[in-house]
Amino acid sequence: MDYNILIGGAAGQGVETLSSVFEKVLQRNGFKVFSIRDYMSRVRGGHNFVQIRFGDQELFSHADELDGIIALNEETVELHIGRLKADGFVICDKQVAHADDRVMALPLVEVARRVGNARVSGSVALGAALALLGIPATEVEAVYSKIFRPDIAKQNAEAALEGSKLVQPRYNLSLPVDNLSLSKNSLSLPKGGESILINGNQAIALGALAAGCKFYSAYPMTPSTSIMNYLASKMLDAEIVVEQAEDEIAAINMAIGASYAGARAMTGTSGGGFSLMVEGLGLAGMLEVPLVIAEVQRPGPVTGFPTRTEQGDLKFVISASQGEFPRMVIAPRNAEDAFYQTVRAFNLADKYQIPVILLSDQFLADSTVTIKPFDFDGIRHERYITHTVEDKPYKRYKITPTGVSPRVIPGKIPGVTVLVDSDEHDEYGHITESAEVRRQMVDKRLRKLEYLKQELQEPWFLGDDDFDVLILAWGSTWGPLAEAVSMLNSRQRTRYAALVFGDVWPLPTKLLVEKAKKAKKIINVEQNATGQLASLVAEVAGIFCDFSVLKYDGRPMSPRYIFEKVREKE
Amino acid sequence: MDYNILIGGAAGQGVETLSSVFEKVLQRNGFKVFSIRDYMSRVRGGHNFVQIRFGDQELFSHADELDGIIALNEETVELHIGRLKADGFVICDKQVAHADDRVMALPLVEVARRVGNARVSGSVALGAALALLGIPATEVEAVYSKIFRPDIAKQNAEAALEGSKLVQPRYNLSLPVDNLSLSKNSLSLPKGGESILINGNQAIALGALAAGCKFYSAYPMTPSTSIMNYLASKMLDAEIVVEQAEDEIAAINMAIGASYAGARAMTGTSGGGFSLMVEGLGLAGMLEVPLVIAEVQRPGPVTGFPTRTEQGDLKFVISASQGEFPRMVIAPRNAEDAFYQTVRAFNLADKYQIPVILLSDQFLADSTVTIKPFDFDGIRHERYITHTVEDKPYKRYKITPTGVSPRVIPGKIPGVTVLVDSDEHDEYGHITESAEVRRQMVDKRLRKLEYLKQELQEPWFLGDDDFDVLILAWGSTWGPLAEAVSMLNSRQRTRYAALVFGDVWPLPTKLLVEKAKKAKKIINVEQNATGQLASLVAEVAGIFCDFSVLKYDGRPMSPRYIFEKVREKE
Amino acid sequence: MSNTNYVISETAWCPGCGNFNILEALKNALEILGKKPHEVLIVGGIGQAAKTPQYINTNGFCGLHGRALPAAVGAKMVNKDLTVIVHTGDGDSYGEGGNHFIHNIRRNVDITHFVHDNQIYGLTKGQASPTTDLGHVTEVQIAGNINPPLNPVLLAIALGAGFVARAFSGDKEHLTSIMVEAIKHKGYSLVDILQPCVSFNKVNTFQWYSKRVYKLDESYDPTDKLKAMEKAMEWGDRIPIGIIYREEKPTYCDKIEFLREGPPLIDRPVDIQKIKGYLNDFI
Amino acid sequence: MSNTNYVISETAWCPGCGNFNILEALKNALEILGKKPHEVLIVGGIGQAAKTPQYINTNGFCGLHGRALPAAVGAKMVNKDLTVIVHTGDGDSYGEGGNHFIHNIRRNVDITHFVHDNQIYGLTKGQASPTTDLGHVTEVQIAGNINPPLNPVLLAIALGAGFVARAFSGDKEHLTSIMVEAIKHKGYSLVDILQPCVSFNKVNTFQWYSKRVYKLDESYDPTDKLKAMEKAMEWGDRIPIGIIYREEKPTYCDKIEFLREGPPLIDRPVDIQKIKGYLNDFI
Ligand SMILES: Cc1ncc(C[n+]2csc(CCOP(=O)(O)OP(=O)(O)O)c2C)c(N)n1
Ligand SMILES: Cc1ncc(C[n+]2csc(CCOP(=O)(O)OP(=O)(O)O)c2C)c(N)n1
Ligand code: SF4
Ligand code: SF4
Ligand SMILES: [Mg+2]
Ligand SMILES: [Mg+2]
Repeated sequence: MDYNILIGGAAGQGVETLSSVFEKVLQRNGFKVFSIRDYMSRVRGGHNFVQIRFGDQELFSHADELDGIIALNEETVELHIGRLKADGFVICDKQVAHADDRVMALPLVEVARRVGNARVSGSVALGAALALLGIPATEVEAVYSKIFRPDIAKQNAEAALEGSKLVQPRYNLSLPVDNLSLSKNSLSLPKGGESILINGNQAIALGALAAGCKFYSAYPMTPSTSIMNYLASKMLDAEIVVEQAEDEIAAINMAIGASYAGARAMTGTSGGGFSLMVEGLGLAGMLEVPLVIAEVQRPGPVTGFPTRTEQGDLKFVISASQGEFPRMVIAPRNAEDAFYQTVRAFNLADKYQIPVILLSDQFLADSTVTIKPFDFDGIRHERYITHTVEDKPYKRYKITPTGVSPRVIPGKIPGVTVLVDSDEHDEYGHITESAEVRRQMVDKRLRKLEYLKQELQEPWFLGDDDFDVLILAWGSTWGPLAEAVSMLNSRQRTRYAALVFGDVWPLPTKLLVEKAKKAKKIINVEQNATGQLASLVAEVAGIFCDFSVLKYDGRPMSPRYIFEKVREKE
Repeated sequence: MDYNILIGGAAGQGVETLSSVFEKVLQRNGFKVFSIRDYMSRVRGGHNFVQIRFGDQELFSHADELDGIIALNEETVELHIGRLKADGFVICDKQVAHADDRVMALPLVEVARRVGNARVSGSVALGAALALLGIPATEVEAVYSKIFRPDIAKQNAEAALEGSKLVQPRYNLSLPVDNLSLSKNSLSLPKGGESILINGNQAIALGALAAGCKFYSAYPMTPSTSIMNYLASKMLDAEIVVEQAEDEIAAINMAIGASYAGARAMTGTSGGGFSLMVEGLGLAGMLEVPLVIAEVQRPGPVTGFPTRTEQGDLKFVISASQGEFPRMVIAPRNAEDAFYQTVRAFNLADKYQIPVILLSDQFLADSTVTIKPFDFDGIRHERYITHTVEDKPYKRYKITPTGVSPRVIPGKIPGVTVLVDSDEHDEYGHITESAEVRRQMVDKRLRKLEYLKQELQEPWFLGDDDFDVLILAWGSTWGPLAEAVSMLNSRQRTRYAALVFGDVWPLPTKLLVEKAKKAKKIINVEQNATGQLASLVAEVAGIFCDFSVLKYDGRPMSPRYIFEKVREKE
Repeated sequence: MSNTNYVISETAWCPGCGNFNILEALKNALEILGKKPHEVLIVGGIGQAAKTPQYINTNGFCGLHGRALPAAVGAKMVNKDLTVIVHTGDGDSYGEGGNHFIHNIRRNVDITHFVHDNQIYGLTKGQASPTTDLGHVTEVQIAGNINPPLNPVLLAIALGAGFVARAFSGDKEHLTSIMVEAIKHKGYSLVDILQPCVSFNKVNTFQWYSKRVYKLDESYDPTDKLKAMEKAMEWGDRIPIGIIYREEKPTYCDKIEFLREGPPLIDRPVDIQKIKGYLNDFI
Repeated sequence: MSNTNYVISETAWCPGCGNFNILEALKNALEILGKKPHEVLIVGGIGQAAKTPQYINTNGFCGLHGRALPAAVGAKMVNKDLTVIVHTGDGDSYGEGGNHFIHNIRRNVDITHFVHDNQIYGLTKGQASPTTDLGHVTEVQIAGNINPPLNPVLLAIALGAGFVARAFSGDKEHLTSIMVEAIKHKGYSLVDILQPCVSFNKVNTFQWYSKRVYKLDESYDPTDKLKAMEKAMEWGDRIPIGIIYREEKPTYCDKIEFLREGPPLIDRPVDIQKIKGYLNDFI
């Protein structure tokens, strides 16, 4: 059982606040939530909406069909009523013109004014919606007090209460909530505490903090900025430097400087900023300085669609920067994965002394989901730092069987100095012109890539072993795809299975080869126009897809979209 | 018949000047010449050398074995005598210690002093070498007067004359020179005029001028700088803006601005600068502004080996920048190809309104070769510019079957304005948020890539149709490979053929598929460590190489190197 | 010619934003100068201000964040007949684009640079820009901005710009007249335009600026560089607006004969026989 | 502790180059300050000057062309115990790296920036740099440099740097003393060091500089900003060397309590239970 409510309006009308209150109330009532955000690259006007899907089972994706619409303006009704179920509802102000009997035109603004502030009309609508759905409004006030100052919180709560009186319950969606596993933990979590409601960027930011990241430098860029925002909010408490750089080039070079000096360091951006970091990426590769970079994709080329989603940068990030050096690229598949992969990224960056890129996207970055709280107890910080030195002078680039050289932090061992150089260098970090040393150093660096392969995580497998068609995907399409595969298989016809890659470079091929052998047909499902995973798979494993399901209009694929497109080709 | 002379010394000792005089004298005596330059990333000291190979047949590559060494210091003898043939010679000053009877220790400095300037001792050596080889010194004075002011030229010529008296002729290499085809042309060329002596960068620069390039902005970076230098030397005469930018980001954005405004525009750099141009590359792609970029590769990552050679940036340039857009990448195979491909690059950039990258490398950039003068009469400038507009307002991004929209130059049609935008835009260039328009625009841009495929030039085929093993290569390895294939086939054993790609993106596959089918074995020969062409071929054509011959020590592959490495695997 | 030449499409700006006045002033200035739409090129980077080319019917180039200046000078160098104007934000001009700002002042190409200086990153929702006041709290500068703002007017004068002015979007007439002078100036001209951002800058509001700005009058001599630098440093309770520094100097194109004389570069045919003659360099 | 702590390997510099004296002065300054090799980090970009970290036994970081400053401040922010010194060229600092120059002055991290200003791009063989004099002919600037040089000293003062000096590689003792002061200064300090490039700058030679430089004496007051800007503009027949401007102001780390107090950031353990508590934000 799940429901799907859309909240829409112009930028500046408070869609975002209203939605996050709604989500939190749902969460605290024990529901599982999955919401997506569709907004325009502007501050006022235009049209923004959030789709909040909730139910009693875990949700991995949004859906197209709507059970309800909360419309803060007329445009919202027009734009979305086509997707409303026959028995769905629309809540809007009575000023809004309509000719559909599913529309409930309520005196939202009037009530808000009565409460004392016309601007809380959204909360009136919220109260009405909750009442209609039969969801207890008990948590509303608590949520408001978490985000507003007391007087404003009170006003909004009152508005919600008044709103609830405008309608009769039509659904009865209250859930019995009791298994508050977390509250038994050291934390004192209120009701609903068995889940956290988090988006992909917050999960990355929290992962970075959990990994002991002490330095984050970035330049604002949608949709990556909220990583910086969350980290900044913890700057003083967690004692992490969060520095807004003058440009992305500075951002990455600062982070490399900080990492060289011994801090776990990270930068984040979207494709355009990453373009400017390309030389810095190579610097981390050549200096063998650990670095974590979050690249939160949006549709390109260049400025493209700043607030929308795409998986268009895969081939770019795996081959960015001149010359050849090891790097790792991980595409988190959901918020939980984003957290743990971020921690893993820091550990692998340190272990192999390489840059690790977290390749996320706007869909994952901005969609919120309820998941079980992250397990902090399993987190290990492995720094791979040496405190004693055998060779004098110290060989920063000592040739070793794995290619990884013992790392000393500058200033930490009296008498030992650490020299790094972006020119080709010898074991001491001194510039060389020698052909022989060059060969050894290239081999050393590339050997790390070979050893890195032992760390690779095979893609997630969806479906049963007994399948006809294999679907290949990566990153955030996991959610919609998981549901699409269930939908496809529930028909008892062609049987589908899927591999969803998280580690995309180096690309793990064991499971891929194994499953591809059994497949009668292979389909790649990607949020881009050229099928970048498919060409990577062709290159690396010699496996060719039979056809592609691609979407590149900036809007995320829904389970139904994938279902339809795949079925078309059956 | 060919000879191979090495001229070596410390940076600042005049190796470069001496070598270019030697080359010119050889050229004017009717020889075919091929020289490579091996220098260090420093201004004084260290060790630099030039290897001048010459003969009566066209030469495409350098060779390893030496017939003679002109050593400006002792180190040169030590470093290179191991490669000297048993009957070879070394010319050096008598101060140089030696214990090899091939060494001719001459009073070079003494003679130079006698002529009046100790610094012309190199010219004394030159005179001696020419005399030894039996090459008439007649052109020496003319060449000096072309590069020096009269008094210095005279002094050097005299030094050469005196030098010639120090030795007895051992060879007799004078050639009958008469077919001065070019001098019958409008130009008045002296003896030897049937050939030009040019390097890869000069060929690109001259190609740009021939294509009508009117704007070149760049930031200095070895080994691309000599493109800017040559263009700057013609700036006033050819009326081309040559602007040194504050950084590479400015360089590419200036060029895009100039091209938008209607000039043929170009920028040039090496891998590090290209890293900084990545966002600009995408801008040209998104705005659909024609642009030519020369990327002259050197070994990476990052600073790497600034003055040496590698083919390490193939995958980088074909996938650089966020999002998906059409581009073309051409890897010139020799100086002649570099010239014509540059002209072609400008024409294709204009025709498809895309960025075109010329992917060269230090080996091609700095090696000089005698070739027949370029054919200027066949050069056409196709601008594909519209002077009338049907739609009002003008649709800069009109959707068309080929994806190419009629291009108006701003300011040229009264009442018509031209709007371009790096955000996703509609046909007028206005920002859009529409999913439908987005889809259409992505399709439009990618359609250009499809149409572009009709322009592709198949790779050059070396060898006979009747082969066992197929070698795949790209760009400047063509020269050494051509000779290596002859060497391999002259043994009358396994028969070899090769495909050498010039157009590398999009990759033409017709000939590749055809030849690969016949091959018993496929080998890729590349100047990099990971076999980037091989993976591109795997990705695009599903063809996998059986083994690789790779070199990544910054020194170019010689024919013999390829021969040996291939033979090892027979 | 009337204002209606510069058709405006619906903007994505917030109601009350200072950008509207700047756009109006620009249109008025172009009208006063008698420019036709196709003779003008407006170049923007990325940001709210940088959307200006979208909202006026002239030639328009919205390039990359921070990179408006290089594109603008490239266009001007090859077509000197175009009136080239850059409209972009403080973040774009002084942050991401800082290096181009410095060096294009040195080049002195005849373009005009209007910076919509709202002392904030508008489009990305309110982070500190290089001109944000000390102590200004944002979601990133959670404890208040700790980096002293740079003074673009002082910087431009120090770097040798020949026309440096400050204006305020709230005084459209004054702004228009400064714009007219700036466009007329031969060479690079900078106008730093104080512009309230009603959505993200709650510190430097319309009132904040209105209370502080005062117009430089006749008694002020904008040709004394040292005095101008002193004047440029005035900020806080009283902020001078007007032309702070002015000096005629040869432009980039003046210094290169083939650009100075004759038709724009893009109108000259290629003399292929001349180029062919360069083969002589290689024999 | 003796000079021999800072072992030098063979350099790739030209005989007679001004860089040698700068390197010597640096070693002397470090010795005077009693710094041990492992306590010092020298950061360079790419260029001849930027090779300095290669030739001295301290911690060394040769990064990217133009990007020495961001790497240096990143390192200092996380380990305030390191003495962080940037050695790099005029092209690197003011050309490719111009944007970082501007904005790191604003940050005022406690690092020292020594620019080997040979008014030319040395390593790439002699193109004009941002400080090349007008009219200087090179292979690219074939008709002479047409872009007026930027004045780094003036610029730094205008941007609010707290320690700005000019020195001359030809006067090693004076240079050493300025270096000592610069390193001791709390916050960002700039020393623009005039350095002859014997190979590519045949205009601004050792003689050229020697004839022109003069030392500022006691009578000069380096705390008056406007006067300092005036002094900074002196260039041509007479070029002042010495500390042009000086002002104590809080550094970046001073302004952030957790950086100001306690051990360097890299020495602090991660409190995982505290981080776990942040889960509360999501319920
Ligand atoms: C390379 C790159 N980095 C970051 C961004 C994101 N971005 C867009 S506009 C902007 C700042 C805008 O501030 P400003 O230039 O002051 O303009 P305003 O919106 O205030 O008018 C940023 C950081 C981008 N588009 N490109
Ligand atoms: C991104 C990038 N662009 C260009 C270069 C080439 N490059 C190396 S050093 C240099 C200029 C050096 O000049 P300067 O900084 O003044 O140092 P100097 O050699 O004069 O000491 C340039 C342009 C590079 N290494 N990286
Ligand atoms: S966010 Fe600020 S600058 Fe942007 S349109 Fe709104 S008010 Fe104007
Ligand atoms: S080129 Fe100039 S700066 Fe470089 S080492 Fe030689 S003299 Fe010094
Ligand atoms: Mg702004
Ligand atoms: Mg220099």
